[in-house]
Amino acid sequence: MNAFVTDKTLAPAGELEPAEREELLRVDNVSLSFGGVKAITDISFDILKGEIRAIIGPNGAGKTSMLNVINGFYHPQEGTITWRGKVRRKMKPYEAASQGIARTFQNVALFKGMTTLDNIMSGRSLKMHRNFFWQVLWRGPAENEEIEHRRKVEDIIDFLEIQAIRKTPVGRLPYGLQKRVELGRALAMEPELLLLDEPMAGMNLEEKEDMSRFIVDVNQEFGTTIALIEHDMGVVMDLSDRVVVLDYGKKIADGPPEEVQASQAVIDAYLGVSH
Amino acid sequence: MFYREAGQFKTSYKADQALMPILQDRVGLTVILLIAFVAIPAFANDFFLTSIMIPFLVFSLAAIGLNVLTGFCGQLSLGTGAFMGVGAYAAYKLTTIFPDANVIVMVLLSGIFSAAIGAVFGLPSLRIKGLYLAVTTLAAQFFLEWCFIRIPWLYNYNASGAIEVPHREAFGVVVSGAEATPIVRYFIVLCITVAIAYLMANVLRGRIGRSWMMIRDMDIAAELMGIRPLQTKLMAFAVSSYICGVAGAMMVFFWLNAAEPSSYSISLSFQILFMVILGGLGSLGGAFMGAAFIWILPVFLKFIPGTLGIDVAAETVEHVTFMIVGALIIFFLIVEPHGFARLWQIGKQKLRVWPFPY
Amino acid sequence: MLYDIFIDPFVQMYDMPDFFLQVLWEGFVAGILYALIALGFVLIFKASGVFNFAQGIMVVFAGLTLVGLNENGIPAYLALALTIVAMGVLAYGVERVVMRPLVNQPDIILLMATIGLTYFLIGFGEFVFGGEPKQMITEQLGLPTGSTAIEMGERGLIILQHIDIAAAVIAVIMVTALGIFFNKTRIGRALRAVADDHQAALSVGISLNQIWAIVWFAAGLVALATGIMWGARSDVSFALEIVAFKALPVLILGGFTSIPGAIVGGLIIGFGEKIGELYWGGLVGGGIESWLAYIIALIFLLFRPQGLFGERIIERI
Amino acid sequence: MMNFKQFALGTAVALGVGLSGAMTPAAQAQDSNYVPLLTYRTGPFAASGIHIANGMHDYLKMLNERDGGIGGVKLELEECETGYNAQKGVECYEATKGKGALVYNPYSTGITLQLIPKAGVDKIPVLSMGYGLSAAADGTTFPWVFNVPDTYWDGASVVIKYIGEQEGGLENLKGKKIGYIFLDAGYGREPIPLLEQLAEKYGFELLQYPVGVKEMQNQSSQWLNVRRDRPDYMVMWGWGAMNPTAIKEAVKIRYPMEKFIGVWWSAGDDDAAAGGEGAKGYKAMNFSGVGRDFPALDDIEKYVVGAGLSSTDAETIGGTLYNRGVLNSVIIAEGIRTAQELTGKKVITGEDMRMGLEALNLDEARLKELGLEGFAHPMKVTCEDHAGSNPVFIQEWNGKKWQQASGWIEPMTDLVRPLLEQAAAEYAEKNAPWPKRTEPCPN
Repeated sequence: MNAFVTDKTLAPAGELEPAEREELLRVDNVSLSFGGVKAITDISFDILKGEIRAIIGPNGAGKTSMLNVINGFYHPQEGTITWRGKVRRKMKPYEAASQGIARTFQNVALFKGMTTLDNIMSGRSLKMHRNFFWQVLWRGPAENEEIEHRRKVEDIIDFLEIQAIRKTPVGRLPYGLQKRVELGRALAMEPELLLLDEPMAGMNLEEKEDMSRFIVDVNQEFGTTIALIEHDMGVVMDLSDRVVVLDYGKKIADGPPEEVQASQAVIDAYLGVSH
Repeated sequence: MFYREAGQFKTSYKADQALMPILQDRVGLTVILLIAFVAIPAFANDFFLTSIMIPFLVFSLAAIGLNVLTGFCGQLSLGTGAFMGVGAYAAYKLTTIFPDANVIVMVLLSGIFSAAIGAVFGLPSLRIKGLYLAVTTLAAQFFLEWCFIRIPWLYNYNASGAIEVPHREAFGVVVSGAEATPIVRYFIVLCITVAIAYLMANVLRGRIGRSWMMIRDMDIAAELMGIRPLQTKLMAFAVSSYICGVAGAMMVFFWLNAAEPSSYSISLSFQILFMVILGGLGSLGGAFMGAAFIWILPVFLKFIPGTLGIDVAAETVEHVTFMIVGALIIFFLIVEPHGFARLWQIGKQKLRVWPFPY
Repeated sequence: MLYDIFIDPFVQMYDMPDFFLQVLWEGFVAGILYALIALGFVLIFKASGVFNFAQGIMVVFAGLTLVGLNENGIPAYLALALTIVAMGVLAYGVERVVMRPLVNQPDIILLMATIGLTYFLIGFGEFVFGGEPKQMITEQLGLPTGSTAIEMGERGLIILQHIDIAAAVIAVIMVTALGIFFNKTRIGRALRAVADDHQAALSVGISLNQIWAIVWFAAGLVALATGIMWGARSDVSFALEIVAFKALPVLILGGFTSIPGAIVGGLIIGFGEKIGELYWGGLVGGGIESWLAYIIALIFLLFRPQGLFGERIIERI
Repeated sequence: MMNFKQFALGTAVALGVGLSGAMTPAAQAQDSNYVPLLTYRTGPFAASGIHIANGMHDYLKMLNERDGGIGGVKLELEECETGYNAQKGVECYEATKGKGALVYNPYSTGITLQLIPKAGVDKIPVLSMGYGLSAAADGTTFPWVFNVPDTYWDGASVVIKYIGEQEGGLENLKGKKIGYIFLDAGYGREPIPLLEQLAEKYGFELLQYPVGVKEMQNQSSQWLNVRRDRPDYMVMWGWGAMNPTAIKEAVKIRYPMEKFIGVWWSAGDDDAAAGGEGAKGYKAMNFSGVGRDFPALDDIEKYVVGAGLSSTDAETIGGTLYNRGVLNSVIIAEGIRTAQELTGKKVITGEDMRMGLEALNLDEARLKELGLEGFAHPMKVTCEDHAGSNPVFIQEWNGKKWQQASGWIEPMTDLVRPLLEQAAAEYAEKNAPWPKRTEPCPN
């Protein structure tokens, strides 16, 4: 089971207290707008190494935009992002990926024409290096590299219990399984920071339980830092170490789940008190 | 019943990743290769070789080239004809500059030039997508065609404005020019096509092939997973153009013997695109099936009435051929938008359970 | 060299203003015709999302039907009416046989289907009316054929073909009529609803099939008008097909869904390629008209991927 | 990973379809002479091609109907549609050559170029009557290619000579501007070397206006350029849809039509008619009869068109391009007849046909015998000269039909011939090793 654990995880991070943890990513005063529409206004928060950080808020609060900013898909007009202690310059999404940020998507964004196996293998793209000429020949280095990564992918397939759909084109899978494959694809990248955009949207209770278990396992066994967006408050309260709450592009609360739950601003936002 | 994969257990990832994990497919391929390499040369006449097999193989290769770009990487191109032309003109220039070099090597090298030009015209693909990109590839088509006409250096200042394939020998046999026998030309075309098809199958099942399909299926997700869109797309453009270039060079060197700029016009681009779509986007085998259909059907329609002794005016045959091809394209798109390759898979599915469908 | 590129052309324009105006006029007329073809594309794309490659061929097909019927002894106006009927039948047939079974297929499949339709129409048109180019029955239709020369200073002359003027007038009438049709009629409103959102339109009880047949018919009428005008300028044959490709860069400039875009785009391409060819083409051996339009469109797209009138695209995931 | 095995089916399909296709060109009739006609009645060049095709077909068909063929042996005719497309042309060639084809008339410079190297290998002559590769007139280098009665270079020299006559002598061409508008393909470019040489010699300025194959029907830019440059004469090398469009555009810019001269391929009746009233005065070169006052044409009407064996109607007989097609078939028929006489065989082969064409001697007496007196200038092929550089006349459009407007004008053979030989040598060098002539000379 530990076959694809990176050796970056020295201590089981989950057992450390927040204060002792090293900061992985910090967002400072970030604002983002499209044309005249402000999607995010002056938001700051941090993500500590090894924690599960939830981002919640009503629809249209700017949660997904926030994730897009973190993995370099949107570029904020103002503010800075600090990644592992260094202020990040404006970067392309693929650069963020190569620094160890992986994600899943609100609406499943699998590669529909490919099988489950190929989808997860695609997560290994950054780790494979044989160039075109080796690939053309196949026999030898390219084949060996493929087999080596196939092993790791098979570990993930075992971990997520999706052996039976290994060779099925993902377009034919039910929604819940697609979400699971998507998680597998992100895991195959061996990320330091895993961004999950509504991993449990549209799932039934049983599926949610499975998914929650996978998330906790990933966090605890491999020490992967996770930032997740979720609407199911129960799940959020159970899973997360800390929660940041957004509303209309602004941060209205930040802290441990219990604290946030009690905050008046959050209750207002969810109940729709007029601004 | 006969096509069963059950019971064929793979004991290693290596075996599971083989090109043809299933025994029946391997047998089938062997039979086809035997027919192609032994039976056809032994029994076919000149007409069959020069007017059916050689063009079929050349077009199959071109369709594989376009399939890499459109079928696997999702970038629609209408400039295939021009990229084939670049290969043809490059091969012509190479073999007239180095008359003693092996012309087969020159044909293979010529693809590099079309790869470079393909990559240049692939640059806009970073910002332009879908049908808009298709229209911009028309810029490549018309611009390159204009170059073939207006840059006399490309055709060695021939008064005719056409490239005429010179007599060349390789390995002691005449391989190009009018004296080259159909059988020799057939073998060269067959070997190059089969070799490139095999090598492409390798690329497509590995990391690079996957990265193309990632761009095709969801370019944004691919980028967020570390795929560099520009590099990946340009590589697809280059590889695709390389293959098309080699196909274009073979077209003039081993099939037509001479080519005017109009040989590489927009209608060639469409012809290849039809082959790819009807054969099945994203399928190497489909490229062969599409090429067979689009090339052989009109030849068939053209010469059948004469053989049957029916006296039909030549132009009527031509008009009817156009109608039939057009109608069949629509028909097949309606019946199976994923092409012959999908029909073949469905067929295999049926074979798997035959004769007990339930 | 630099002088030839940057100064000489403008000196020429200044020296021969009558010629420059003539070039502008030719560009204008060419632009109008490109715009008309593009208009047919836009109509269909707006309503069904189909990139109708066959629009160029429909232009020839309409013209050919008109002339072919007339050749077989049918009086011009009756032939015109019959051609309109034929375009209606074509629209209905296309909707029934091609569009309906292919609904919800990816863009490229629909595009290919229209290319298949192109082949079919070429074969069918030539099968029925013969493959040789034909003369447009300009006079029989009551269209003007003469020309007017406007003198400008000494030796200066601008020649205006009456048919070109008629083309411009008809184009304006068509665009206005389409504008009224879209904005003032029930079907027009339904069309716009479909263009905005298929699902929503369906849910308020608009029949997509009916709408599609109507748009194809409208595009067929535009094609007929274009075919007459273009046929009068040269002749009617499927060789025109290649000129019809020019509508594609026009669409890129104007956007696939914008009627004003098609017109402005058409004029930009028309002016651009004529001026480019006549003042700069000579520097590289001429004939740059064959690709200039595409390069203009390509460069334009690099800076404004959404086209002239399109809105800025925000990518979402 | 499924992809490669689909390759399997692809080839299988190809084979199945293909093998049955391979059976196609099987039967070879032994009691007739087989003449394939590579024609085009579709595509952008159909306007011209249809008339040529009808003329070619109808004359040979008439021989079958009236005389029972040539020398008592029927002709087996087969049209193959090329659409002026080189690929399809080669396909037609491959499909028909196995049936014992005697000669090929590709009617496209592009297809001709593809067939020239094959002709010697497959032993089937190519007859490109008044088109194709000018250098092929050199029979020593190109024993298998015939381009009677004239090459394009002969034609170009005649045009300049005629213009010189109009100006009162070639020396008066100095300082004049002559515009050359041409189809931008091998065909239209062929005369340029000679025209350039003439321009240098006589001191006129040659202005070139290429018309791309795709732009044939949209020539407004070219003619705007003509308007700006104001050339004294315009010479046209056009074909298909290019001709009527050019004439219309010339009328449009009010170019003086009497100073506009086309090659013999820009001499179609429809071409000129497209210009309407304004086209009056347009001129073109010609070497085949004008009108239909020839007994042989009456026979065509009687035996072929009247009998419903042709795809045309009686009205088109006598058109310039129709007559051109007839002349082409006369040369084929005479070639076959000569070959039969030379070999004593009734059913001949491509090799015999080559000899027949090389010994072709179409003199006035023979033309009269054929019912075609005055239909063409007498022509004779020699082993060295496969074109003959025969005289050409100028015809003028009077608004309704063509009328002969000059006597026979001799080409400037002294200029053309060295150029031809030089070009032939260059061709042989570029296509080394070009086979030396081994065929015996029948004369």
